Amino acid sequence: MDMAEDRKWGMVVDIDRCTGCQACVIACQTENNILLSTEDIVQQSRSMVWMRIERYWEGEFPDIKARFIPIMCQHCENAPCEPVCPVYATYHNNEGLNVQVYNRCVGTRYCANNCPYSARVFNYWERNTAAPFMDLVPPAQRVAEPMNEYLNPDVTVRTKGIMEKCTFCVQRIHKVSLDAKARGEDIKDGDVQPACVQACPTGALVFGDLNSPSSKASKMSKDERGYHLLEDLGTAPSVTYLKKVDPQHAGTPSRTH
Amino acid sequence: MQERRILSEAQINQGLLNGVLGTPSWFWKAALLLMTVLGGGLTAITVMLLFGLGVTGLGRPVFWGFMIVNFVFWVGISHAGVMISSILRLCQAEWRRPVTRAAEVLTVFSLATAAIFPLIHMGRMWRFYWVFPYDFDRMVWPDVRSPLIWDPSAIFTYLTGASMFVYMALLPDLGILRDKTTGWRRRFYGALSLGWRGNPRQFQLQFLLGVLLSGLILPVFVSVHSIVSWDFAVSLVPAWHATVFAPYFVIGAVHSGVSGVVTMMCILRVAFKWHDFIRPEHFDSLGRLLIPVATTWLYFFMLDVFFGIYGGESRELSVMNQRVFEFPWGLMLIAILLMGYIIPVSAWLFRGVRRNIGLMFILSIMVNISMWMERLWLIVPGLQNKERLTFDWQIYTPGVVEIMLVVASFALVTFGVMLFSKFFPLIPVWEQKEGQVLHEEIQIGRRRVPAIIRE
Amino acid sequence: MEVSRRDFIKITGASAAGAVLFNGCQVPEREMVLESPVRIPEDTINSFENWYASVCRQCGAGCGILVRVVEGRAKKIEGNPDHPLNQGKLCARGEAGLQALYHPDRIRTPLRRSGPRGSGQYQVITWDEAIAELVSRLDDQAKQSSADTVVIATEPTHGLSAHILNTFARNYGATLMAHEPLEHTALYAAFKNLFGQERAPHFDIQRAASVLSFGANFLEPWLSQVNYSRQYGEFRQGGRSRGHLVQVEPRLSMTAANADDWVPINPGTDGVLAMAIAHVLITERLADATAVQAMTGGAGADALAAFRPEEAEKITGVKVDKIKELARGLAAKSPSLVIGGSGPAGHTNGLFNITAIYALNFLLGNIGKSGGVQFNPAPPTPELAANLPATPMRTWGQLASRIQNKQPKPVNLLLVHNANPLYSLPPTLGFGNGLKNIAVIVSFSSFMDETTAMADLILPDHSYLESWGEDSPDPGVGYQAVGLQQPTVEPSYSTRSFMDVILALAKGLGEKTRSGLPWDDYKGALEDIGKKLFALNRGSVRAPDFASFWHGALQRGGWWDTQSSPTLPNPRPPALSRQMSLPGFEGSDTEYPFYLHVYASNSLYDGRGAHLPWLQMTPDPMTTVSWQTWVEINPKTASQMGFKEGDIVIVESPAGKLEVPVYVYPAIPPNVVAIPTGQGHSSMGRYGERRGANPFLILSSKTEESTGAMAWGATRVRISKTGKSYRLPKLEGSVLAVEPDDYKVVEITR
Amino acid sequence: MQEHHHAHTDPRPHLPETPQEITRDLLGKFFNPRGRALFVFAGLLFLLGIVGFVMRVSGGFAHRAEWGYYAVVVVYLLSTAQAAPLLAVATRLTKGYWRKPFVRAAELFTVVGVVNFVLLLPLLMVVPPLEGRRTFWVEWEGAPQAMLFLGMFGLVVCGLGFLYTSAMPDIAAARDHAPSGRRGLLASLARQWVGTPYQWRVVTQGITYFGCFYLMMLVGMHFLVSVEFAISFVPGWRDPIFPAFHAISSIQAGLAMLLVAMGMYRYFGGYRQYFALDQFWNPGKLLLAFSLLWFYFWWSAFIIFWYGRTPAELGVLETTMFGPYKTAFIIGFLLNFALPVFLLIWNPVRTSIKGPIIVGSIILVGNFFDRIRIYAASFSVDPIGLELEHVPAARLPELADYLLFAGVFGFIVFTYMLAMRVIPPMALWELKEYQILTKVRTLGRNQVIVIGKPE
Repeated sequence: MDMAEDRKWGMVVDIDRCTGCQACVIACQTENNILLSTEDIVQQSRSMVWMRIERYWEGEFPDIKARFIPIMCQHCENAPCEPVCPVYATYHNNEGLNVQVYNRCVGTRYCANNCPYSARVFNYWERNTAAPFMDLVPPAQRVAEPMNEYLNPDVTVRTKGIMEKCTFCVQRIHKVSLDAKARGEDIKDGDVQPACVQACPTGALVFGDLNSPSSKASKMSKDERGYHLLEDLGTAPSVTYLKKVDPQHAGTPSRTH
Repeated sequence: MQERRILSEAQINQGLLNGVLGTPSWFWKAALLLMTVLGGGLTAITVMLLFGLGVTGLGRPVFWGFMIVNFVFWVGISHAGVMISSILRLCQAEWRRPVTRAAEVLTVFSLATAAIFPLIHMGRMWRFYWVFPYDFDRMVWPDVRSPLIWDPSAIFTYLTGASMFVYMALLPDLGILRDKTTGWRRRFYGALSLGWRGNPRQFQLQFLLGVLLSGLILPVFVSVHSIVSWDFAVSLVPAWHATVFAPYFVIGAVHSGVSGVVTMMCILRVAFKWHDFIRPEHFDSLGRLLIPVATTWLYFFMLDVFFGIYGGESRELSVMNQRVFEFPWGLMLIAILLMGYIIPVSAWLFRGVRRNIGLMFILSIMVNISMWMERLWLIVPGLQNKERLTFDWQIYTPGVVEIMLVVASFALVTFGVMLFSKFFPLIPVWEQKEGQVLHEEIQIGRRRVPAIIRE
Repeated sequence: MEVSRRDFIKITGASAAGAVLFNGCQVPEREMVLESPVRIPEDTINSFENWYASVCRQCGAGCGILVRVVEGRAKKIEGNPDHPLNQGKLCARGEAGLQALYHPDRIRTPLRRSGPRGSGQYQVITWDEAIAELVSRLDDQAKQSSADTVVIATEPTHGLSAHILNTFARNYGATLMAHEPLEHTALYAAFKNLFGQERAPHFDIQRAASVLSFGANFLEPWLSQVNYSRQYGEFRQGGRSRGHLVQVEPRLSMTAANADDWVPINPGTDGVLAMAIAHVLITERLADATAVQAMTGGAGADALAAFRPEEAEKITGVKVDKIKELARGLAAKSPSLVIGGSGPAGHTNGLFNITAIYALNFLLGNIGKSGGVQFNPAPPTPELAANLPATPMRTWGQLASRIQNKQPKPVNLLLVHNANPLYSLPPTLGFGNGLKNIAVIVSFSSFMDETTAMADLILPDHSYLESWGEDSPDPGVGYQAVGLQQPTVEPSYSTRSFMDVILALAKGLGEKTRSGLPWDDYKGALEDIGKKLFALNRGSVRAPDFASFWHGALQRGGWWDTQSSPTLPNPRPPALSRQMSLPGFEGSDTEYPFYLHVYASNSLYDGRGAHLPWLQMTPDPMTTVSWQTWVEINPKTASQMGFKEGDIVIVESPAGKLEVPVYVYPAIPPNVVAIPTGQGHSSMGRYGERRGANPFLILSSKTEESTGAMAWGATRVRISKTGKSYRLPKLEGSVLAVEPDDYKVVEITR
Repeated sequence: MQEHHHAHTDPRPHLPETPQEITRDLLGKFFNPRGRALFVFAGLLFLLGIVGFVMRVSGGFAHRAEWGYYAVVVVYLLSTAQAAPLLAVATRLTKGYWRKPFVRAAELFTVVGVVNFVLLLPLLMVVPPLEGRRTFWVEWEGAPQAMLFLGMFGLVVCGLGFLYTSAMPDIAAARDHAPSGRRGLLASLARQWVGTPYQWRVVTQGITYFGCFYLMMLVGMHFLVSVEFAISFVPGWRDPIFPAFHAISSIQAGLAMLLVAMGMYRYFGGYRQYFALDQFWNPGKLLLAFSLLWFYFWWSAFIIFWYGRTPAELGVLETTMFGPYKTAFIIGFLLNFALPVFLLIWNPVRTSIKGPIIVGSIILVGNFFDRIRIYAASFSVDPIGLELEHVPAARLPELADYLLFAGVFGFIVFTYMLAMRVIPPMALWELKEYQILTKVRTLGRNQVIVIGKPE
């Protein structure tokens, strides 16, 4: 990408809009060929989710609240996961993305340890049902033919032993920018929409180029409700969260500012 | 040195080479047992290869577990050899002589074993060589910023150094063996001994080499475990991100390593009936050496704990809280302190204990159990309560595969040392003789005071 | 336009280039060296894709979808930005539609039972045989003038398909019934009474200043989830002042979790609360005077004497101050909107509840207002206006008994499509036991659900991504809109669309049956409707000739006319009932201490999604549990009874018992336990069957008094230990997720 | 056997032939010491120091930043003079035969502690209240002051006890040979020492215990000082290894201090024959080791902060290393690590007499700058909150500070020389023992020195 150097993709998550409906989670699943989190995988706390909605309780019955927050890879400017990878399987590309290179990954899982957001998921299990001894795995725990028909041809199917994480749907970004280039235009704001953003019914997710002042994302990221997750670690995330609004809430002061 | 019996060279040869020239009755039984355990380990690895690491107890966010703990533990043990051989050699500690070889061999095998674990622990272990600067079809070099690149370089340097150490110290004995054996073994030892004749020049060269290697290997010795510790310390994981880790790990390594040597000496003394060579006085000195080592370890341990709670940052506190008050970590902490310091050190204060082989055996085992737990206690809780996203906190329980591998690792080291003992003497014959030659006593009034020759 | 060499490689010969790079036979440009491994899979190959507009059938809402098709395979379902209902958005269930299409356990050919019933032994037959057999059987019944022994059971439907079904049934003389477990009968009855409309009104949430919801889980699967969620987003941060949402409900549902205020209430007493609010509104002169006049017959507050807040507090458990606060809040924040949902409706006094709730809108003057309750015009053509509402459970009960004791007439032939009564009707009705008395059961399902497993003849339907269809959404969007469903991929198997089969049957059964159904296939029927729309010559798609109109309509996913100003009803305020009606429950509160609160699973809904692994793995928003059924118990109760998470307990009602693992749920009253629907299939494909438990099995057969709708809130249960335990598959970690005080994950402001 | 033998034929001190001669010679030197000019000069500087001290105190305790350099002085005394005795302790515990001539020289430094104790007191008034800042003592107000006070007090007491016990026999000897004028004081100090076996056992035991306690107290004191005066002043500084680094660098400086002192003894004190190569190149080796350790401990902290890259940690690096006090840090780094190591790795330097002395003096300067970059910086942080708001600007010392700097020399040298005039500056009995325990034997063709090592 020629004009890519001055581009920095980022997302804004309006927690006040998010209802926790999980549409983004499944949209992500369908777009990115993520291994199905079968029952035992979930039980082993290895859910294959690039995007998860965390639910936090506050108070006690009857004065109890539940808070939802969608958490995906924050594509940190100063990403703790990057320097620790011995094989450059994850690095920062020139569009501000923290990209994961599957075929470089050897699965040391160091990046995942060092990710404060636990945004990275690891392929603990063999997913190829044709692999030897896989018939020992009960059918309900396998993705059987012809379900491979819906796999997205633009996204690698990861094998066992590989780390993966949210890519901001890099394949969509590049498709759009190639098309734009073919048309000889620049990418318009809103042209690129990761699956989660596209699906989100309440419009809680906004994606765009943070470097272009006109883009909706960059405008919203300057909102006074904006804050970054675990800001004090200095990871400089590309994802901005907009605080939940709660008239009843005293608004506990937080350490980030 | 009251227990020393002056032995003839023949007696020394005969006594020290009994394991090599003849085979003790227990040898094959032990070998068989160990090999079955190793078989178990191999099966475990195969299963991991086939189904993926899912067969372990790891998950999200606890991505590292028993295997890494075990890796750290064995790297720790491997610090015994250099500690004993090189440092004591430089300090001209007389009592080191019978201990050196065994310690060095232990170093080599434990380090080799340790090196296996990060490899099989990788998601795609068949790609392990990608961490080496080899880029052919990938067209990308390893990232030198990653501690996982520092690791292999440090470990393999150390492994090379330690092996050279063993070999260098082995030369004179190889000469003896060559002269004492026939047939293929003679040719074998002959080739290895590099034409050793034992003339003064050779001895002096060999001595110089020893001093030189000792000096050169010391930085490696320190760096290895420091780098291992940085695997953890440079990350942002709470309770890992502590500056004290490097020296803390190193001294802990020496603590467990030297204790490991003690255990081994006890076994050798009994197994090979080496009562004349491995004598209470040696355990005495090892015990005395262990007291300051253990104390320094405790000092760093305390520093780590203090600064864990210092400042009351929730991310650190939650981990420390879990480590102290939650099952099983709380009990583990007590066990670590009791078995790692309080019981053994207070026991070692008494000369009687230090010279009691049975007690020393038990104590040294105790220390290493606690050191293994200490590594677990250090590594896992930080991952379990990573950061303040309490939603993601998870408990780690090891899988059968992991436990099998840990057991197998112990078998592997023992087996390696056994195999070594079948081909080479575990106590350097020449050092024994040298020690006997250099042994001196001085008459002061009515007392005879043991003395050393100022080299 | 200028395309550099590299782009050329990327766009066309990318895979080849990638291979070359990967083998490293050449040293490529720097960027490629560093990025090639990233770019090869994701970025350099961009598949050539087609997008087809269609309609989602994962639930009744009828959202518009776009299907991404690459090389004849559907790859992704997204919302259709053009469609007025969901405007490009979609829910989890809609996204998961792909798996319904490519499910390994789809029924791939017509089948005839070869073994005993329920044995699952079938033989493959051709479509001609299948149709012929069915026609002959129907013909026999007709000849024996016992056409009324034929029952056709489908899901509730409307529009053209409803028209065809109605006509067919009428012509042939068969009984036509629609089944939906969580039926909206009472709700629609209330709409009819209050607004004089068959169709659901349009709730203009996005423009409302305050919303008071009585158990209406409009952010979850209820009526039109995506539409309501989209409006909710605007309602919160749409630029105008932030709307205020209050949720009245026994359990903190996902909707309640998003409310600014959650008011726990005793199950089934919502109506009383609504009346109490009305009482406050009237006494404090906050209500529309004329409405008050009309609704109380001039009596004013005295008419509602029975519902004084003090009285209401005793019954509902909601404090007097709270009641007043709610009333004043509504009055203060106008336009306001009061909606009631399945919770209050699913009780023996459901109609009373719902009526009382929606009546508040009259008092608050929300009717027809922007930001209030708006009405939907009738669809543009009579065919599209046709409607086949859910048959109340009471009627199903009657059918069951008729089947069982063949009185007044037996049922000889049962045709089932997209309905699974065997799964979702309470066993106490005896429907299941009766099946043996039915000579032939024909299923059109594409999956082996419980009912299909008992079928003698299976004529598998297309997946909705393979077939034609149409939907004018109900609830609608306030103006006329028709969504068009078209095949996006070639049918994978030898299946046939249900409507085509019906038309084929009609054809085979002769002129009488065929009258009014002139078409050979559903596509033809659809095009006729298209012609009528074309003739209107208004709305979103206009064209010189029909062909281009039709293509335009299909391309945009339908036809709608925002300007359509058909006559909307202007309902007169109803008279408020003066005496209260309280819910009845099965099981005494001494014997069965807990209310059982059954709610619709966010992903599996009423169980129709259980066969899709993606929906199975979707974490429940509140508990984050997936692949399982659980019973939610208040922490205090749990600790008193010695339950902890994962303990498997027996939940027993007068009707039956279930074994379910416990989830300790901090936001549910101590005397209520909640179980989600959806699981517990005995047969639903490899991913759906034999997991979790089916709460319908322990529901009493109590019905809503006046409408006969299923009262799924009217059951009480008791709970006992089994001693067994099980690790709940959940996304949530090992501790109850509560944020540390000195560092909030979800930061909150006023 | 080792290569430097032909360089120096006999590295040992040339002691007088008989014990009696040793006594006579040394006591002679004791009763009429040299260096009166230095003594007076040091006294003057001492007074200057007092003036600076008074100025500081009269300046009030309100502004913590002003006390930065004062703290530097206190900590510097703690790190150099008060650490010097450690070598006496360590070598005693490890039975280093080359210790004999300088143990007393080392022990005498304990008296400087008395001065430092007084200097510490005003500093206690500067410690800010606990609330609103990171600290160990959760809400135990006044704890830091109390602990520091007790710590320093205990340290000084242990030190004096250590000195007194080990000097007891010599004081007695001096008493017996003293001219009438000086007998009184010595007699009162020596009590009824006649050298019965029991008294000897008391002395040897006392030396061990006081020694060990002194060691522990010193390490503890370094912990307290580094935490209370540095770490807890800089928000976000969570650095477990810092106290250890502090102790290590202090031991290094103490060693340097001792080497310089020995140099004075040899060249100006008239003890030339007692301080031979042995007494310089053995400490030289240690100095090399500790210079390396200095870097190791500094680096272990640095890499963690630098790799972690969290704002808090970068703030700490900025404050104490690469910010306003850059120069001080660089000088300290060069003089404490780079230069010493570079010099000492050369055998000609290390195995010489002047070499270690020069390196020692370099390190004494370096340590001073190192303390500046730590304490001047941490004291100038204001306000002390939970997060570092801005990196404080550099402060230059004021007149009072310069007077104190001058005073440092006086504090050390004056008090030391004062003590030399009361207590024999050479350990007579140790030297005699040494004389008895060394023999020359012939082994094979060459002469070797044999040293007895009583158990």
